[in-house]
Amino acid sequence: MSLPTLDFSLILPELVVLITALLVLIADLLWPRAASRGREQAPAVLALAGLILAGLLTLLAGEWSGATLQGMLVADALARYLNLVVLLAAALGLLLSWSYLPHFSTQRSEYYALYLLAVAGMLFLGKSIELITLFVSLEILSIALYVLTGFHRGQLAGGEAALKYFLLGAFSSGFLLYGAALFYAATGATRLADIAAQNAGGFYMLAGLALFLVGLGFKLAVAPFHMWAPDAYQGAPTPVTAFMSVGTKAAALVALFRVVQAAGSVPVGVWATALAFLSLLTMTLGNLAALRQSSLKRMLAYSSIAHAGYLLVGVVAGTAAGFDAVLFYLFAYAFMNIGAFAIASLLERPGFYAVQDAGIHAADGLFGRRPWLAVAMAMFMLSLAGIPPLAGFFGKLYLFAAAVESGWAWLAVAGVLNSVISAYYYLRVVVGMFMAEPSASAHLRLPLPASATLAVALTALGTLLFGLLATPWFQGISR
Amino acid sequence: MPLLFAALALIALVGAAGVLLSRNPVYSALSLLLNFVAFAVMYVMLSAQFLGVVQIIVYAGAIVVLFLFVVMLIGGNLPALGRGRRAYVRAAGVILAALFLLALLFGLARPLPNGLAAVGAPDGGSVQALGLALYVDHIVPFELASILLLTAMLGGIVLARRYQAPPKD
Amino acid sequence: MSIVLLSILKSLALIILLLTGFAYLTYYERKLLARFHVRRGPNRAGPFGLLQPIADAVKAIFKEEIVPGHVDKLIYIVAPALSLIPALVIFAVIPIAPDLRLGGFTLQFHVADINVGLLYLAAIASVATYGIILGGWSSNNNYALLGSLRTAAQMISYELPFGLLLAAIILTTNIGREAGTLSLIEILNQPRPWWLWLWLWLAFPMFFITMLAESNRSPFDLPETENELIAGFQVEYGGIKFALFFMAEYISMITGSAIMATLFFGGWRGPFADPGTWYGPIVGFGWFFLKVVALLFVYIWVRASVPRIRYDQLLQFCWKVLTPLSIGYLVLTALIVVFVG
Amino acid sequence: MDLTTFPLLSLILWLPVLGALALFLFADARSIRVTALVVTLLDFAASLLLLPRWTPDGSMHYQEVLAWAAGLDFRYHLGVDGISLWLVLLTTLLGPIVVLFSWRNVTENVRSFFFLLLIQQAGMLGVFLSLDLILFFIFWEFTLIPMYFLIGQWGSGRRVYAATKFFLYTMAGSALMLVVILLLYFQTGSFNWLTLKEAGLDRTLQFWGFLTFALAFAIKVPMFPFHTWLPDAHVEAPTAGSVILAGVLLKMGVYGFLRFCLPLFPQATAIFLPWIAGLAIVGILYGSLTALVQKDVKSLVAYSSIAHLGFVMLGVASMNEQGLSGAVLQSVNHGLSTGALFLMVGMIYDRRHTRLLAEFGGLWRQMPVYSALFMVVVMASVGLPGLNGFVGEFTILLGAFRVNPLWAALGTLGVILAAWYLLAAVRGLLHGPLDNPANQHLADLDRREVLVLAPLVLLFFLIGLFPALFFDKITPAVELLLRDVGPVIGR
Repeated sequence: MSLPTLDFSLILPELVVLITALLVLIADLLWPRAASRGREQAPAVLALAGLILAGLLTLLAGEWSGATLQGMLVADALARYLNLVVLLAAALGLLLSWSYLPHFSTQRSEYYALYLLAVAGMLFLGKSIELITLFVSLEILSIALYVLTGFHRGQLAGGEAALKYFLLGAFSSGFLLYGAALFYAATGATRLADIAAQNAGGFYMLAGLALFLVGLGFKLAVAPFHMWAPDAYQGAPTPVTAFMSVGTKAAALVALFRVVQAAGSVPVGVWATALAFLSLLTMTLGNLAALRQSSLKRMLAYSSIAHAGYLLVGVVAGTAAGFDAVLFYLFAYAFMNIGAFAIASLLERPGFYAVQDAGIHAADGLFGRRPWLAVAMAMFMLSLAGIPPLAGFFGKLYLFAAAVESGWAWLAVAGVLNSVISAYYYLRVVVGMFMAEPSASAHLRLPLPASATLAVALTALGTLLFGLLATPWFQGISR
Repeated sequence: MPLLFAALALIALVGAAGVLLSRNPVYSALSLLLNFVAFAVMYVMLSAQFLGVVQIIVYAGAIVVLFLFVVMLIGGNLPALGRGRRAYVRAAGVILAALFLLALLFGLARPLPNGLAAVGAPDGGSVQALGLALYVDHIVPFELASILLLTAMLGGIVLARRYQAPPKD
Repeated sequence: MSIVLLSILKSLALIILLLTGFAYLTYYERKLLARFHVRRGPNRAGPFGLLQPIADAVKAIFKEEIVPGHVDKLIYIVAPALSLIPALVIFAVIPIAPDLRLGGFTLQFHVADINVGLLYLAAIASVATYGIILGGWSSNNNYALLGSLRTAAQMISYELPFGLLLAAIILTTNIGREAGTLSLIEILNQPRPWWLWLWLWLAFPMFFITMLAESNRSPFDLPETENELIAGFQVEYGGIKFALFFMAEYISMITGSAIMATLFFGGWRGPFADPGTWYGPIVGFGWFFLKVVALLFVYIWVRASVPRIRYDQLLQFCWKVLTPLSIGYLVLTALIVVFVG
Repeated sequence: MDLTTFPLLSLILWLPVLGALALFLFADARSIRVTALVVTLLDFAASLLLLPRWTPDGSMHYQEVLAWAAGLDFRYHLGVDGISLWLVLLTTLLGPIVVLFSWRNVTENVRSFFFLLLIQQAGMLGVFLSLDLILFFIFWEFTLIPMYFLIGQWGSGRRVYAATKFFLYTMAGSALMLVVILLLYFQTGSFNWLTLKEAGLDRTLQFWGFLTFALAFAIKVPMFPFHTWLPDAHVEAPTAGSVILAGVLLKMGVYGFLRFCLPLFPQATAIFLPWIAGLAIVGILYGSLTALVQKDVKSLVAYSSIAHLGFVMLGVASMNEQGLSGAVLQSVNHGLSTGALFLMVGMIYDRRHTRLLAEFGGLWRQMPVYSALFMVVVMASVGLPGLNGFVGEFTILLGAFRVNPLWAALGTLGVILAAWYLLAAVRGLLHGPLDNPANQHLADLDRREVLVLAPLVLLFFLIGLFPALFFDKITPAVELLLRDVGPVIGR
C-alpha cells in the first residue's frame, strides 16, 4: 500500500486562494492593527493579490485538459470558466468591501479569510465530479457565507438574515445529502462518471435527482426554495450580497449541470420539465415580487431570484450550447449585478450600529450629484433588463437561443415576457436617478472611495463591452 | 446474534421514543444517548468497529454532553417541551412520519438496489479498510473536509466574539 | 461458548481486583498524604491500619440510604453507577500480564483485544463525564449544578489534548513496520527503538496532566471544590452512592495509571517477564503492578504538593498551552514517522 | 476612393457614435453644439454619397458582412436598398436640423442631450441598415434608450410617465420578436435576411412569426389600437425628440413591415392583410377625429401622425406597386412635414411656453415669416398638389383603390379630415385678432430657425414637383418584393 500521488497543479488556483486565506488570517499577527496605522488594509491587499494571482493562473494556464484528481475534482473548460467568473465576482466584491467593511467591523482578517474560504468552496464546487467532494465543497462555501451574512453584528437584520440563511441552508444540505445517498444506493458509486456509466435507472435515481434539485435549488434561490434569499441578501453586508449573488449561483449551477448530466438514466424529459417549471416559477415570482419592493437592496435581491430563473433556462436546454450560455450569462451577470450592488452600497450610509438600508428612492437625483455613477447604474439596470447592446442582452440571447434550439420555445417566451416585467422596476431606479427630484438626503456629500469607484468602473466597462466583444470566446466550453 | 440485534434495536427504539416523548430536555438528551450507544454497538456487530467507537466519541462523548451543557446553562426552568403546539402541527408531524414509514417500507419491500447489493464486504468497516477509503480513495474530500472545519471554526470564533464597533473618526 | 464464559470470569476477576485496588488505594493515599504532612495516617484498624478500608466500606454500606426530596430520583440514583462503569470497563483492553501457555491452551490476561483499543479508551473516557454531570444536575442544587457545568467544560476541553496525544502515539506504531495498530496488546508487542522511548517520554508530562484533569484529580478537582462549591456535584450524595462516586474517581486513577504504564513504560514488560514461560505472567504482573503503583504515587504526590488552580486558569491552560503543545507534538511525531521511520 | 469596397454604410452608421464620443473632448456648450452639428452634417454628406452610383435594380447595395459571434451565427451585415435608402437619408437629414433647432433651447446638460441625439441617430440608422435579424433587433431595442432619456429628462409635464410608457410599451411589443427570430434561426440556420426570405418557412411558423413581428411593428407605427403611447410621448417629449419620434422612429415600424413581415412571412401576410388595412383605416379616421378636438397644438400634430401613419399602412396593406411605393415615399414625406410641424410648434413654444390653441391667434400679423412657412408646412401635410404630401397620399390611394375601392374611399375621407384639423390649427394660430397681449411682442423667426426649416420646405417642393427622382429608386425594390411575395398572396 502506498499513499496516492496527487497532481496538485490541477487545483493550483484553489490552493492559492486557500493559502491566501491562511495568510490573511495571520495578517493581524504580522501587522497588529493598533501599532501600525495605514496597514489596516493589509488583509484586503493580501486577499486581492491572492485572487488576482489565482485568476492569472487560471487564465494563463490555457485550456484545461479535463484531467481529474482521482476522479474527484476535474480541471476542465467548464471549471476554468467558472473559476474565472467566481474570481471576478470575488475580486469585485472585495473592492467593495475595502471601504465598506471599516464602517462596521474591525475584524478584517476574519472577514477576508472567510471571504476567501467561500471563494475556495465555490471553486472546488465547480470542479467537483464526485458526490462527497461536491457536498463538502458546497458546505465550505455555505458556512463561510452564513457567517459573512451575519457579519455586521451590530445590526439585528444581519443576525436575522444569517440565522434564516443558516437554518434553511442546513435543511437544504440535508436534501442534497439524501439525494447523494440515493444515488449511491442505486449505483454503488460516488463518482459522477461511474454513476453515469452504471446507467442505473429506476426509482432511486429519480428520487435522488429530485432531492438533488431541491438541495441545489435552495442554494440557487430557485422558487419555491427561495424564501431565505430576500432576507439574506438584504441583511448581509452589501459587498457580501454582491459577491454571493453571483458566486454561489455560478458554482451551484455548474454542480447542477454536472449532476444532471451524470443522472443520464433519468429521462431527460422528466428532469428538464421539472426544471423548466421551476425556472418559470422562479423568474415570474422574482420579478413580480421585485415590482413591489421599497428597498433598493431587496429589489435587487428579488431580481437576483428572477435571474436564477433565467439561468436555469440554460440548464433546462441540457445542451452544451445551453451551458455555454449559462456561463456567458454568469459573466455578464457578474458585471451588471455586482455593479448594481456596488452603487447600492455607495448609496447606503453605513452607521456604526445600523447600516441604513438604501431605499428605492435613495438613488433619486443621483444624476445631479454624481452623473457618472448614475450613468453606470442606468447601464446596470438596463443590462439587467436585457436591453441591447449591453451584456445582459447577449446573455439572454444565448440562453433563450439554447432553449429554443432544444425545443423549449415556451420557456423562452416566458423569459422574454419576464424581461419586460422586470424592465418596469429597473426603470423605476433609472427614473429616480435622472428624472425625479433629489431625495431629502441629496444635499449630503456622497463619498466615493477609490476602491469602490474602481469596482464600478470595471463593472460598467464590463457591462458595456463584454457582450459585444466576448462572444467568440464562448464556444463549446461545456462539451 | 439476531437476539442481540433485536435487543439493541429495542433499546434504540426506546431511546428514540424517549427523545420525542420526554417532557424534560435532559431526559430527551439521555434518551438520545441511549439511542446512539445502541447504534454504536450495532456498528460493532457489523464489524465496523471504528465507526462504532467514533459514534461514541463524537456523539455520546461530545455532542450530547454539549446538549446537556447548554440545557444546564440555560437553566432548569425550561418550559416543558411540546406544550402549546398547535393541533395541525401535530397532525402534520404524524402524517409526515407515516409517509416516511411508508417510504421506508416501500424501499425495503423492493429488491436491494444495485449500489447497496455490492456493499457489505467482510471487514469493510475495519480501521484498515476505512483508512484506505479515507486516505487513499477519498483523500480529496477528506482534505476538503479539513478546510470545511477550518471555515466552521473561524465562523464560530467570529460569531462568538463580542461585537466591537469600529472607532468613529 | 467457552470464550464468553472465560470473558465473564475474567471480567469478574478484574472487577474484584479493581475494587480491592480501590480500597487499598484510599489507604495508600491517606498514608502517603500523612507522610507528606509529617503525620502517621491510619494506624488503628489492624496492623498499620491495614483494615481501615474495610471499616470504611462497611460503614458506607450500612449507612441509611437517603434520597433527598428535591432530586430527580431516577437520574440521581443512576448517576453514581454511570460514573463508575466507564472506569471499570476501560480496563478490559489493558493487558496486565503476558500470555500463559499451558499445553495447547493460552490464557490471555486481558478481557478483550479490540483492534481499535486506543480509540476505545478515548470513547470510554469521553462517556465518563456523564455520571458527574448528571449527578450534579439531578441533585437540583445550585452548587451541584455548577460542579456539573465545570465538569462538562473541563472534561471536554481536556479530551482534546488527550486525543491528540493518543493520535501521536498511534502514529508511532507505524515506525519500522508495515502498518500501525490501535490495539494496546499489539502496541506492547512492538519493539520500540530507544529514541522512540525518549520521544514518547517527552509527551508523558502532558499526557499525565490530561489524565489528572480527566479523573478530576487535584489540582484539577474543580467540580468538587469544597471551599467554594461545598463538594460540588456530590453535595447531595451520601452512603453507598457517595462511595460509588468516590470509587469511580479512584478507579479511574488506577485505570489512568495502567494506561500510562502500558503506553509509556511498557506495561508488564520488564526483566524476566518472558511470555510463554510459566513464571512470565507472574513476573509480568509484578512489573505492571509496580509501575501502576509508582504512577499512583505521582498522582498523590501532586495532590499533596500543588494547590488547586482557578477555573479560568484551568481552561486557559488547556486551550492555550496544552492543546497547542500537543498539536505541535503531533506534527513533530508525524514528521519523525515519515522521515525517520 | 473606391466606393464599391469602401465601407460607406459603416461610416454612416458609426460616424454619429464617434461624434457622440467626441463630445466629451469639449467642455463648453458652444463647442459641443458645433461638434454635434458638424458630425450630423458630415453624416448627411456621407449618406448623400450613396446616391451618385446608385443602380436602380432593387437589390441590396453596399453590403458589408463581418463574422462576429460564435455559437449563434449572427453577423454584422449591413445593406441598403430602395426601400431603406430614403429612410436613411431622411434620418441623416433630420440630424443636423434637430441639432440646429436645439441650439438655444437646450441649456441643461447640453452634452448629454447631444450625446443622446447622436447615438439615437446611430441606432435608427442601424435599424434601417441591418440585414441580420439579431443586429436589427439590437438596434431596434437600442433606439429605446436614448429616446427614453430624451423624453424623461428634457420633456415637459408628465414626462416620466410618458417616457416609461413609451419604453415599456415598445419593449413589450418587440420582446417576443426575439423568440421568433431564434425559431427562424434554428429552422433555417441563418439570421441573414437574404437567406431567410428565400427559405420558405412553414405555415405555422409564418403565422406566429407574422403575429409577433407585426405586434412589434404595429406598436411602433403605431397602428390603432396600439397607439396609446404615442400622444403621451409626442406631447411630453422635447421638440427635438418629437421630431425624431415622428420623423424617423415611427417609420421604423413601417419599415419593419416592409422589410420583414411581408417578405419573410408571405403566407401569413395573405391572411392578415385585410386586418391591417382595416386597422389602418380605423387609425386614419380615429386619428383625424381625435386631432380635431385637441386644444394643444402638439397633441393635434401627434394625433395627425396616427392618421398619417394610417395612410402609410393602408399603402402597405394594398400590397401592390403603387401602394408600397407610396407607403415608402409617404413615410419620408410624413417625416419631413410632421417633423417640420413639430419644429414650428416648438418654435412658438420656445417663445410662449404654451401650446394651447386658445392662447394664440393673429400671429400672422406679428410673425409673417413664421406664418408663411407654417402655411407651406400645413399644406404639405394636408396633401396640396405640387407639394410632397399629395404625391404620397395620391399614390397610396391609387394602390388601395386597385385592391378595394372602399379602402380608398375611406382614405379619402381621411384626407378631408386632415385638411379640416390642420386648417383649424392654422386658424387658431395665425388668424383672428391678435388679442392676447402675451403674443403682441413675439419675435419672428430668426435666421437659425429659418435655416432649420429651409431644407425641409425645399424638399416639400422637390418631392412634390419631381417625384420620379424618388420613385425610380423605390420602385425597383418594391417590384422585387412583389415578385417574391405577390404570387403567394395572389396579387
